[in-house]
Amino acid sequence: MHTKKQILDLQVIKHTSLNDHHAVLTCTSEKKLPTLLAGQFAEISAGDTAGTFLRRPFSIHDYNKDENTVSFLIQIKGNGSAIIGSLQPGEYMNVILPLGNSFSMPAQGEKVLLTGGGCGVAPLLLLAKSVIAAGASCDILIGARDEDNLMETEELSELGTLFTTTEDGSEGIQGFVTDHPVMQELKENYSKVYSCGPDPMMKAVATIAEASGVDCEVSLENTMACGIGACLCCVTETTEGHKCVCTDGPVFNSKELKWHN
Amino acid sequence: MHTKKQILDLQVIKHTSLNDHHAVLTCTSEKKLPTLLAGQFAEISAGDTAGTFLRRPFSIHDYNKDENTVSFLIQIKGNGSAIIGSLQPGEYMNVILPLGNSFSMPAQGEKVLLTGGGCGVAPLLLLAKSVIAAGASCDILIGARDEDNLMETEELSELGTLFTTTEDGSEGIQGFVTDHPVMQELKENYSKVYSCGPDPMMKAVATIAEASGVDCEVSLENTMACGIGACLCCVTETTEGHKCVCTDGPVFNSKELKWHN
Amino acid sequence: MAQLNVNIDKLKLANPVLTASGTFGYGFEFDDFIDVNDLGGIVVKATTEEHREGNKYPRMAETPHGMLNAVGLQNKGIKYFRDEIYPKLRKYSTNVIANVSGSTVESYVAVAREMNQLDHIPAIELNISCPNVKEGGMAFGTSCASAQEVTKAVREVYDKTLIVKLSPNVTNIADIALAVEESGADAVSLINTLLSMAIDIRTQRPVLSTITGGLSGPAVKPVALRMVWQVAQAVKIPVIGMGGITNAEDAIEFLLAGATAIEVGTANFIDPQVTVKIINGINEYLEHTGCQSVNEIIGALKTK
Amino acid sequence: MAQLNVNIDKLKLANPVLTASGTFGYGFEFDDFIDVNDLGGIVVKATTEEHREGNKYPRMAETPHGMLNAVGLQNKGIKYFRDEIYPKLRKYSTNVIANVSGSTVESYVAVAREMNQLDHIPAIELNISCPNVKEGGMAFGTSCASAQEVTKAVREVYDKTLIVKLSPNVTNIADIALAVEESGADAVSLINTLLSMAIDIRTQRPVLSTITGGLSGPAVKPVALRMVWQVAQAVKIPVIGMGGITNAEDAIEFLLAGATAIEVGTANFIDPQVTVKIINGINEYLEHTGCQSVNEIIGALKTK
Ligand SMILES: Cc1cc2nc3c(=O)[nH]c(=O)nc-3n(C[C@H](O)[C@H](O)[C@H](O)COP(=O)(O)OP(=O)(O)OC[C@H]3O[C@@H](n4cnc5c(N)ncnc54)[C@H](O)[C@@H]3O)c2cc1C
Ligand SMILES: Cc1cc2nc3c(=O)[nH]c(=O)nc-3n(C[C@H](O)[C@H](O)[C@H](O)COP(=O)(O)OP(=O)(O)OC[C@H]3O[C@@H](n4cnc5c(N)ncnc54)[C@H](O)[C@@H]3O)c2cc1C
Ligand SMILES: Cc1cc2nc3c(=O)[nH]c(=O)nc-3n(C[C@H](O)[C@H](O)[C@H](O)COP(=O)(O)O)c2cc1C
Ligand SMILES: Cc1cc2nc3c(=O)[nH]c(=O)nc-3n(C[C@H](O)[C@H](O)[C@H](O)COP(=O)(O)O)c2cc1C
Ligand code: FES
Ligand code: FES
Repeated sequence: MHTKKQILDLQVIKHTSLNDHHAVLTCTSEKKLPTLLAGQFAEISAGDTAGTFLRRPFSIHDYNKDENTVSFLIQIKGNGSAIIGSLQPGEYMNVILPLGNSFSMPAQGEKVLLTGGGCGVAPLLLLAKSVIAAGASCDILIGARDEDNLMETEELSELGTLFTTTEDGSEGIQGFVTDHPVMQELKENYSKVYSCGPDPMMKAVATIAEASGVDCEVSLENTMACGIGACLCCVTETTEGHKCVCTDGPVFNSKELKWHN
Repeated sequence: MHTKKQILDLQVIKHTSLNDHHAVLTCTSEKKLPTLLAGQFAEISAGDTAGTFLRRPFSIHDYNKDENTVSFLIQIKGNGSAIIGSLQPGEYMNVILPLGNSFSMPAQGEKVLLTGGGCGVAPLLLLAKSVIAAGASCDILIGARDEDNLMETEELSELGTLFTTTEDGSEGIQGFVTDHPVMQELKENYSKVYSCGPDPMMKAVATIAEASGVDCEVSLENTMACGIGACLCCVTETTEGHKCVCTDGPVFNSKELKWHN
Repeated sequence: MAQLNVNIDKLKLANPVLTASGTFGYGFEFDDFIDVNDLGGIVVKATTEEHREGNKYPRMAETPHGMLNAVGLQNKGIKYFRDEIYPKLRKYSTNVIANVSGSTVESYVAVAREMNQLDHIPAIELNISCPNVKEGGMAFGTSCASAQEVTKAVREVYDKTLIVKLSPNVTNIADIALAVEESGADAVSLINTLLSMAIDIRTQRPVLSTITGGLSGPAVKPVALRMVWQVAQAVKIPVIGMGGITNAEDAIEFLLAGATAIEVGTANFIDPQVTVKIINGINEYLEHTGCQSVNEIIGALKTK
Repeated sequence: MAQLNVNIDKLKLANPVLTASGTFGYGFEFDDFIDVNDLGGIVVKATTEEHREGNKYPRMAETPHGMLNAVGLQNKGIKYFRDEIYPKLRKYSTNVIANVSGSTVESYVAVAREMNQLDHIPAIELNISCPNVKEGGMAFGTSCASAQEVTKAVREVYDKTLIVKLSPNVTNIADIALAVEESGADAVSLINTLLSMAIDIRTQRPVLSTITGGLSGPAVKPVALRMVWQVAQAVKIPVIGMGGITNAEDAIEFLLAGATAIEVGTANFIDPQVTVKIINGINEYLEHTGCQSVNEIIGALKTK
């Protein structure tokens, strides 16, 4: 089923600052939002200012059909994310959505593990909600540099058991997500692992999952010019050659990928 | 006497909308403003947005030494002036000032005529004040398309007798400033004429002034990249060859100029 | 409504707005946003003789009002195009133009010969100007002799409208344009991307996997416009202009400079509906200036 | 504080930051904003044999992140420079480099010969790349033969550091660089402006009085960086890089690509203090990356 992509002016209705370089923007639209799936993303315009004339891709963080709202978790990295991430209630952003494929849903009754690193938690909120809506359940494992960068913990802990790791040990287990005990018994507890975060983290998670014989879906990032499959700038190496992260992804089964080093 | 040019962040303290495409911005500075003379200008940054990475030149509209304020009359033409002209109280603009030469002052007791067309009234307010401060007096003749585009009439009428023309006759004499009766008796009434406005208007005023044997000073515009004499982009043809409007001008004695057609 | 139709050789365009190869996929990618048939035509992504994986990633970098790309002609080759893509392209009633690329004269000829058989492809754009392939590509477009050689060879096997796409990375683009005109080109299109580079100072590495790439977008517009004007002065065949066109004003600049039609590239990424807005904007300009037809402004630049 | 000093032939620069000719006047214009002696050196505006009025106005147009200029080497000629300007330039303790322009080999030689006599001018930059003069200028920089001819002729009369400034409007800039290296140049600087154009669609006229002009500013940076990298790979003499440098990051990109020093042009118009900020930014980068000297990053780009 193809959902028609739309260009919309979204109005920010809530700006929640998570820490000094992350914010969640909740937005609404005059027009009805198209159905948005976990793992999909939007191409957001930062306006035509210095060095940001191309759009920037951001995952769908949350989507509420009844309230007609969508939210994004924005990490402030450069100019573009700074402009988008500082939009205030009442202000508008121009977006194209929905873009990309989505995470595949577990069967009813299955239990899955969601793993996220840093702002890789962005797509996990809607993913957890969707897993539950599909009649499955999940545990959630997120890691970050420190306590301050563990984000959306309250929201996530309502959707499944939340495990955390921090590199400095300020919260949860000290180390990377792969150092967490739940990663040692994947096969025993989960039918599938989902992962979103920095490449090395996803790679490490996928390696363990593959070794344990558990399916692993990862959500990739790449530099994108169009987000709609027109420019071929966002390819990743797969077992079937170059594929576009924006249309063939951003979600891939880890076995499809030839991870770069 | 050379006043050192400064780069300053000015804070807008008042935004007065004159009509739908003109505003006066009154600004102050934490640092003491340098002395600003009538006819001088500032190079104002519009930020690094689409098509406005170079600064824009605007005349000093008013300057109050005691209150440490400077104001600009901004006509909204393109992107740059739209950005600058919509700055609100509390917002900042980065400026370089003072730039350019200035109008020469009449001797004590003399009476002069100030003529302005459209947003060419911009430098006339401070000029009228300076003329009075120099112990001379002035009449002021301004013209515009229509009543709505006759600007700063109240302020100006406090500084001298104000005459007006409009092309559509909605206020004052119908026609151009040169159609006004005061232009017929220049020699009789004035020791000097000053003019700022569109080229054709300044040219017409200067032609009458020269024919009447009255000195005429005009304030030119030109496309400027630097405003400080470094790029040589802003030349005008004079009897002594190309001169820079930004440093040799913007004020020229009309006799120096070889007006272009 | 002013008359917007123009002719490029035998090719009849309902309006002068085309899309630039490599920036508009095969058109399908834009079906959600516009009716592709509203355009004068589309130039689809490059086709080469063989399947090409293209360059490694990263393939993209943003620069001040420009973007670098190093796609490297990724495509599945002419056979796949003919068998799998072409049938789907038949749904469009507007002109579908193929962009033909290669690394040897023979490979250009092989693709052109196949394209000649495809009824629904009324024209090809011969890409002798791609800076992102090691062998051939741009090299053909940087000397008169090689541009001539490949144009002549393709002309022999291709009967329909032959557009040759020129490289801006040359000392005198008008000379190359004259050379391909002489060799039988029915039109020229320009510019392809400017060979460029970006460096990530944190990693001290080039941003692109290929070190250098091609610059496109608003930044190149002034260079493109100059070249279109120079070429339009030099040749008698129609000129298709492109490079940084982002709105109707930009498009009109190219038409005034002598382009009979224009292609929109990078701007499609920012606004997938931009092409239709440009068509409307050109119409408004013509009505505003009292022109009956777009032909009245083509090459109408006043330089005296 | 890291060591910022670099050498260009016999020329010792306290840091690699110079100003680009035609964008910094004679330095005096910036005395209010910075201490000019803080810079590695300044390249003052072009000097020709005779007085030149330059082109008619308009001479400037803004484009997306770029500007077009058509100044046309306005200056009062070498005699005026020697008698009136040079004495004032003596107040600077930093390197004052003259930009030498002309329209015939003889006129370049005439200016270079005079410059050779001026103690306080330790180097000249031979401008064989100005796109804004009808005769000569850029033409010299667009073929190896003519670039070689003028460089050789000037080399014969000029004993101090001879920098040749290259035109980007060529197919292969490395070839031209090699040609001038062979002809005795001590260094090359690049890029001059890209030949470009802008049109006012309201008047249907070119914005510039000269129809075409030279593009500079951030828009050209990716092209400039690619050319500097290509030339640095090709020649043994030092390369001075420029084109769109606006901040320390940009400058560092050029140093990594192989430039021994850089020139800042258009950015001076936006921020007259930018050069000093760039020097500070380079120092911070070096300290941050643990380099003792700027020489450690020159040409340090990792491409493997
Ligand atoms: C499918 C997808 C989903 C994403 N979802 C989120 C999300 O939910 N939340 C979030 O905070 N970020 C997300 N990102 C990353 C986000 O797009 C980049 O952080 C953002 O584009 C940076 O823009 P900038 O202007 O702030 O930084 P820039 O100044 O452009 O660059 C800063 C740094 O970020 C890198 N970068 C720039 N663009 C991209 C890009 N498109 N992809 C990856 N790296 C880039 C640059 O190489 C540079 O090192 C996602 C990326 C993709 C591809
Ligand atoms: C010394 C001087 C003093 C000035 N004082 C005032 C003033 O007090 N109030 C005021 O409203 N305007 C003044 N101007 C004109 C003002 O600088 C321009 O209107 C402004 O730069 C336009 O910028 P923009 O981005 O809005 O328009 P753009 O989009 O850049 O251009 C819109 C139109 O304005 C023209 N233009 C652009 N830049 C200039 C320029 N530097 N000079 C002349 N025309 C230009 C363009 O050719 C174009 O036709 C002055 C100009 C000069 C040279
Ligand atoms: C991502 C990308 C891919 C491109 N691929 C091709 C191509 O396959 N064949 C071709 O002739 N030109 C290709 N080009 C060049 C464009 O068709 C066009 O000539 C150039 O981008 C200038 O136009 P623009 O500034 O409007 O984008 C590509 C450009 C981009 C940005
Ligand atoms: C207004 C202006 C005038 C210039 N005049 C000269 C000149 O006289 N001689 C010269 O060699 N280059 C001249 N240039 C080119 C610059 O020195 C420099 O090569 C070019 O602008 C690229 O650098 P930038 O992008 O940092 O400005 C001029 C550039 C500008 C913008
Ligand atoms: S970003 Fe253009 S194809 Fe993926
Ligand atoms: S604007 Fe640069 S010299 Fe006048």
